[in-house]
Amino acid sequence: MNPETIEMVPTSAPVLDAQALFFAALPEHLLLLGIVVILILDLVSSRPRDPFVPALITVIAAAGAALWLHLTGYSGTPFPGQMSVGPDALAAKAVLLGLTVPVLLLARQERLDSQFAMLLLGSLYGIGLMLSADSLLMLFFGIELLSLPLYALVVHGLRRPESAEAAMKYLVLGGVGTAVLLMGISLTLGATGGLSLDDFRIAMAGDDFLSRGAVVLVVVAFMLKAALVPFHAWAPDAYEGAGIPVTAYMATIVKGGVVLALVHLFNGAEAGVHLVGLLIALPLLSMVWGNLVAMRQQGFRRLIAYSSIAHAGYLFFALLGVSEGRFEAVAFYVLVYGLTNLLAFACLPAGSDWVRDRLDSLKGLYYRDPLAAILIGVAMLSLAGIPPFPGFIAKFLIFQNVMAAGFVTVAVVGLVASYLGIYLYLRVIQYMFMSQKPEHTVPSPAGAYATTAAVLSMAAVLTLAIFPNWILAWL
Amino acid sequence: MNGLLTTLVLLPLVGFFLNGLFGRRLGTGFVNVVGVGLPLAAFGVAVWAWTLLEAQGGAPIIETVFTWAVIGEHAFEVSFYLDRLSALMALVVTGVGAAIHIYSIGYMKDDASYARYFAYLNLFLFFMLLLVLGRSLLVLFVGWEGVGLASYLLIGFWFEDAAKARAGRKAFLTNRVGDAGFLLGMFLIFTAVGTLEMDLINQAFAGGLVPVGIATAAAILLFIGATGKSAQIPLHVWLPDAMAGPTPVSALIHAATMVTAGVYLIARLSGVYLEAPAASELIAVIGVLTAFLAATIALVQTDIKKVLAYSTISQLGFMFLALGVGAYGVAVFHLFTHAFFKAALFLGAGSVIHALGGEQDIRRMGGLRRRIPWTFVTFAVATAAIAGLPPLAGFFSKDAIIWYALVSGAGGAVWLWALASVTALLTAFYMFRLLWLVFLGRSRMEPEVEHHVHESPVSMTGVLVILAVFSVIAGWFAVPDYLEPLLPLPLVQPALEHLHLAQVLFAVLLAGLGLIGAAYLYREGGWRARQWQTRMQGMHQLLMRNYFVDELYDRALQRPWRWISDRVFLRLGDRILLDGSLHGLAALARQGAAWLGRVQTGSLHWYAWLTLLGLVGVLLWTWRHV
Amino acid sequence: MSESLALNALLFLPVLGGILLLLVPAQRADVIRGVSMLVLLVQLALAVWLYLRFQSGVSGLQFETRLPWIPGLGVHYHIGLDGLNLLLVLLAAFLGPLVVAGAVKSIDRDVKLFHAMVMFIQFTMIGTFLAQDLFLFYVFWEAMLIPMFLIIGIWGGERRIYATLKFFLYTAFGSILMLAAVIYLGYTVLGATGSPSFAFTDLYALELGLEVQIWLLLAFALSFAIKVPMVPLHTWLPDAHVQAPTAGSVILAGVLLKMGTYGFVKLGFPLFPDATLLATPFLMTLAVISIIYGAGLALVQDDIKKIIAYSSVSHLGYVMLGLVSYNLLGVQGALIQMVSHGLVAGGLFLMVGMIYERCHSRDLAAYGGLAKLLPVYSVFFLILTLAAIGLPTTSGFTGEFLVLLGAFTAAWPLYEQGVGYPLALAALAVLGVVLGALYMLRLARRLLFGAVQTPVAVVSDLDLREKLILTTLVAAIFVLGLFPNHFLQKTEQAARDYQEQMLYTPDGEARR
Amino acid sequence: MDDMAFLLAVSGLLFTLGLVGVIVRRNLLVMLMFLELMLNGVILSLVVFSHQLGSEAGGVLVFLVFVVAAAEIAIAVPILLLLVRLKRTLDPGAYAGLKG
Repeated sequence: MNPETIEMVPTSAPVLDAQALFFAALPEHLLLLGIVVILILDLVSSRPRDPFVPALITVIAAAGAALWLHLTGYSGTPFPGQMSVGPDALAAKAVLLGLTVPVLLLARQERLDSQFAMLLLGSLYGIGLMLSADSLLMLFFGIELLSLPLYALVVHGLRRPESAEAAMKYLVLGGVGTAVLLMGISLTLGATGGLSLDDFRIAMAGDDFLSRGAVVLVVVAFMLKAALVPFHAWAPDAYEGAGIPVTAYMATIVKGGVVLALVHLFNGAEAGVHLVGLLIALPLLSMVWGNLVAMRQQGFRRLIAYSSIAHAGYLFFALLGVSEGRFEAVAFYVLVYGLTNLLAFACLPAGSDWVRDRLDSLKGLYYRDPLAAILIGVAMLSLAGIPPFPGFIAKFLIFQNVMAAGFVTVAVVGLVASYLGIYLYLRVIQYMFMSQKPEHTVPSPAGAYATTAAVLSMAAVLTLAIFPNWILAWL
Repeated sequence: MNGLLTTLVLLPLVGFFLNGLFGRRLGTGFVNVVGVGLPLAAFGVAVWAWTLLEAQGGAPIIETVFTWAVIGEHAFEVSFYLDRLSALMALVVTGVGAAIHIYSIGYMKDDASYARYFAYLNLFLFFMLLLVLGRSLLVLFVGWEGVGLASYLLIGFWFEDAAKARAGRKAFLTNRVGDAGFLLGMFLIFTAVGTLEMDLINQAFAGGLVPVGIATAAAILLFIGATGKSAQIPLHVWLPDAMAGPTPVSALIHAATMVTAGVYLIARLSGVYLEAPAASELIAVIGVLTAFLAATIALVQTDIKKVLAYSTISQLGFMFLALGVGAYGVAVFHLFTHAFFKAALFLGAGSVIHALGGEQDIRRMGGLRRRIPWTFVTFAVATAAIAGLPPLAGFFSKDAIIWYALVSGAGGAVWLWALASVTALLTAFYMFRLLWLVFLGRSRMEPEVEHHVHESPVSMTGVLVILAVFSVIAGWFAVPDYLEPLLPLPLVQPALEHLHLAQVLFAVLLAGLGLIGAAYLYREGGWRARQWQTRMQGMHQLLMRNYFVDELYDRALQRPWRWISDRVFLRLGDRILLDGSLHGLAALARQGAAWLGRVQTGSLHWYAWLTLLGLVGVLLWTWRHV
Repeated sequence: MSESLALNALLFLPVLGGILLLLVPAQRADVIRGVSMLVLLVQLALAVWLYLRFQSGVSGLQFETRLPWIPGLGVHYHIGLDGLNLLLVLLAAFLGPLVVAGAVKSIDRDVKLFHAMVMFIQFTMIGTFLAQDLFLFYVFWEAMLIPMFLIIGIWGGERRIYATLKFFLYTAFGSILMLAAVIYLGYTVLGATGSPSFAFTDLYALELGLEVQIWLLLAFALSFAIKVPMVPLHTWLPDAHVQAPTAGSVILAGVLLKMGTYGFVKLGFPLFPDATLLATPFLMTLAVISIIYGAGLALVQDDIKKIIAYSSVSHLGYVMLGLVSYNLLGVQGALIQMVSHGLVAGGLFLMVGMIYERCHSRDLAAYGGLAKLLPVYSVFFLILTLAAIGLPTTSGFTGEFLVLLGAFTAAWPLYEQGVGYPLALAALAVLGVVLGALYMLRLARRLLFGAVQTPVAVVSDLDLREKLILTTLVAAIFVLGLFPNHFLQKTEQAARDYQEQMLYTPDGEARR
Repeated sequence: MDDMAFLLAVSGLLFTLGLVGVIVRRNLLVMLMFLELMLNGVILSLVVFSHQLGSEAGGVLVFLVFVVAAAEIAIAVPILLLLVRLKRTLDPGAYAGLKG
């Protein structure tokens, strides 16, 4: 049925609006449906069966639903005070769910059993909740729903003993994060007497002991989830410990979801002076830290981990000041950043998990598999923010926002910090193109699914490079 | 008739291209026809043009070829300008040039790169004509640089010998220094009067609208250019080395024509110099000093060509002296006569070297007058001419210069006259010394050299004869009066009017003294000369080594510049300061990365600590003042 | 209309070529070369045609194309020709085929990738010149690094990694600050006019405060000065040149460096005239220092490529000197000098490459007396040397003469007002002429003259291909030296407008 | 209201204690317990606030926290089992394979 009609319904009414409930949370419902289907398939069949197709259909359907709702300009409040859906939320969901498609393909390339699929869909459900949360309670619930499956995903499959270690570290620190978030929420309650996001924004405006503490604790919790220095410690280990698809998922969709959720949380509210200091200092610190340490990494996942720490810095920069175009900037950045990362992951040469991870295995890749080398090169340059690749436009948008918010010097410093990142990406290209062509050139093509993922991402990247306007106008 | 001057200029260029591109393949005959025929044709055209000029009573012929550039309101045109001065120059250049081309046929007969030689020679002729016929300073400068290039190529003609190549480079660079001055002078004049056409410049300056300061500055700057080209102090050092080139080249470029370009420039811009008395004075001083010092050096040289080279410098000094005292016509007159007898001398020397199979040291010559009579006679005539024995060419021109040095209303002075006279004496002396040591006395040649001595072919001796004849008669043309309307002679201080006859006699006397002195010192095997030499060893060394000017320049300019470039620019600047700081930053980044990387110890406890620290820090920051 | 189509075609031809190359199998080197050659020749033809169609004496853009690209940011795809970029586009298009022809022997591996990169860089360089929208300009400007990075890094000499990273990081640092300035400008336009825009025209119209101008000028100038390169930001150049393959050096010296000077004359100075006028003494000094410093360094090098690299530093100093004279003579001279240097330095690098292909040594000490061994080679080398020295009738003279004359005429009035240093600097620059002759003649002497000596026994003289390449170059050099007027007429109006922009405010009163 | 303040202080104390415990203890299980302790601190504060404000939102959240805590443990324990199976120790210091 046509959601336009639903908009007529006064959403402020305390009565539970079934239609709104159906439409507003349609993507989440679809995800849930997918989980159930896979579960049932798993139950009915004796032998483990491949959940790839249902999972893929689910994700595409969910993304499609979000996109459709967004295009129809839908907005509704199925659960007043707890949950409401606006265009931004839908767009964000569409972006993140869309990014999941290559992840699934990657996972299929590795090994994709039903647990994996269900955990993935579950954490996606959490993201969905975060983005449409209207109260801290719901937000907290979403974050947990996002994180808990992740702990399991990191250890899932247990390719190396390190996986368990990684999961353990992630779990403990994540737990600390949860606690901090809760403390922040409870202080918000204490400061403002409510748990709705508006209350939180009031607290942001507030200047007393409690509200300051509340706001800062919540923000710190988000920083921890998005791996900002000095709350980043878990990220490199967790990323390295997890399997490549999981790493890709964490580096792109989870990070993006967290940041988008924070944008959703701040939405329009001015960060108080005490917060601005942090929002300047810690992102800058992350950029420098991440970019520098990434230079000396020998493992690809660790390199991506540190680079993602730096990128988290850029993303958090967008929270400075209030300006329209902030959401567009962040969403665009998340999309581009995610695509390029996935592109890189998808093109990694086949082989054992451990071999794939080592940068040395990229040496002379161009001479073994030119296409893969070129695609990875594109990804790297885009991550470095070199035009004509979309990473540049994303970076441009972010820093334009920072300047528009009046933080000119900060923007300049940030750009210089981002300069530090160029070398580490060039290093990868240098490995692939400029190191000695190995004698025995064993052509090691990545598998069909990975290639599909690569081609999909590449197509998207090129589109974003040539017609960034399509996305920007849509967001 | 239109296009005449253009043809005149382009003829040698055609020769250059034909010889340069096809000469090697098409052989000697072709090279001779093109390489010699075209200069002769050019000479013919020059004569024709001259007759046309005279037919219209000396009114300048202007011929515009094309517009090089138009920028804003300034148009830089390539156009030729023929008046009596440039006509005279063109005649000398093409005439002497053609003669020397003919001479070269014999001289270069068995050289491997015969065609290349004639190509270069034609190229030189082209640029030289560009220089003398150009109407604007720009065209003149093009020729100016071009002849420099040609001389660079010809000095280094036998480039396998690194020393010769180096000599060419030295000539080019020394000239470049002068050219820098030339350029600045040109710019200054351009800013002052807004044009580069020399006739207009002269008019503008003659109008007296230009402040004296600018006139003086411009005059001096251009003169710097002239010192480079005409080997005057302090830029004279390249000419002696330039003798590394083939002898006909020395005759054409480094005696008769190119080196006189400076003289021509200043005569051409006399309008400017008339407005700049201070500059003129400077020129006179430099000129007379150059003349004197070069002459002293020439006294002791033992290389036949070096002697002639220094005498050239000295004679050019005379010309500049004349220019300095405002007697432009006289300077050109000396230029004119000098072209003939100096060419004759060089070619004679060439003939001697040719006869002796490459021997150039006059200490191993002597007694050649019977063996190569034609060369001897012509050489003797030319010597007499340069020494200033009447009624030969040198007598008239040089005497006029010395006279004006004394009496000119525009800066004539007794000391100039005195020094000039002494120089004249020295000139006579060293020239006769040369004559004596080469042709007279007893032979000092190695036997097998002596055995092969032979007179040069007619193509060479013929040219010698022609030039000798002109060395005799050239003085009989009253060039100064011919140029009077163009280059007015300075008015004579009336008080000294009556001394003219005395001065003439005195000059002849000096020439005679030189002759006798040389004869006295060098007859009977020249033991007296050797005695003197041993008596004044230090002096002799000083002169032999050209007052150590080369060493001075090397120590004062070249080495310091190399040192600065190497130590300061390269080692300190590029390597230590710039790249050093760059690498420092890179190392810093690497080090920082290492430190930060060490934070990631892998210990969960430490991670928790980090988180705690972060949390505490953040909270403290937030609550720093509630 | 058709012209503007042609202009777009000119810009995008290399992209088409690249796509064509993808279709060719990698081992068919000859086909790949043929295709690239063909594409670039067509491009050259288009460039020449547009040059001829270009109307002199008309201010502003010609053959303009303006389409919205990212309306949200006010970014347009906006290209066009004007007097400032006309000659440079022509130069780039002219050198393209020569690069491909010159690489026939020297590039023997990964031919396909190499030619794709040549196409790429051709696209980005010409795009940089044509762009009339700051965002677009920046995109091209920065994208150019990628192909150059690969060209040096893959086909370069033994220390190529160091060189190419140095090149990339050095240049990228400048660009980062420029990016900051770009963002700031776009956001200022938004503040001023209410709608975001990066069009040069809108940016010129901005009335920026002096302090802002200074900061922005610093950002732009840093990036441009690195590219030029001006002392003391030049140290990437020798390494890049020495390590790059011949083709790379040719592109680098021929066109790439001009992007810096072009950036100054098109953007850096006119956008921030007041700040520039304030900085003029500084810029002049730097320019003259570059002239002398480069000449000095070139004198003490023994690596032939290094000598030419440093000579570039020196020659581009003249360009900068001409640009900051704000004087028709000087600016016109600078424009000519850019092209001239492109031809001369490009040619010299080609010739070094040719001798390197034969003897595999760039060490001056290993050579001598080539004039005996390779007469044809030596003739061409000597001509290029003389052009580099700036001997009359060569393009080098046209450029240097006009630049120096311009600098002098601009400095003289100041001198009469009692400000002496510009005149002194101009005079110093004239002395640079001597120093230039010093090192170039040293190079010629050591290489061509003296006793015959080469690293290898038998050396063959130039073949037909090489002769053709060099003949075209030398012909161009002499055309520019003897008949510059045609070119000058095309650029005159642009030079005038530049002068206007610099010396007068939009409403016509004199600055400073 | 001072007992309110007191209770809040206690909750803060519990929270900090938990965090410090997580840091200092060298046994993963104990660390997890301290993690729970932190949550308890939060819960206490929540209770206090909701009582103070008479709002039930806090109460709801409290129960949510219980659930989440349980879930965390539910995931944590298997991971610990894996670790023990690998190295037969619960000292997190032993698990520092990932670093740099």
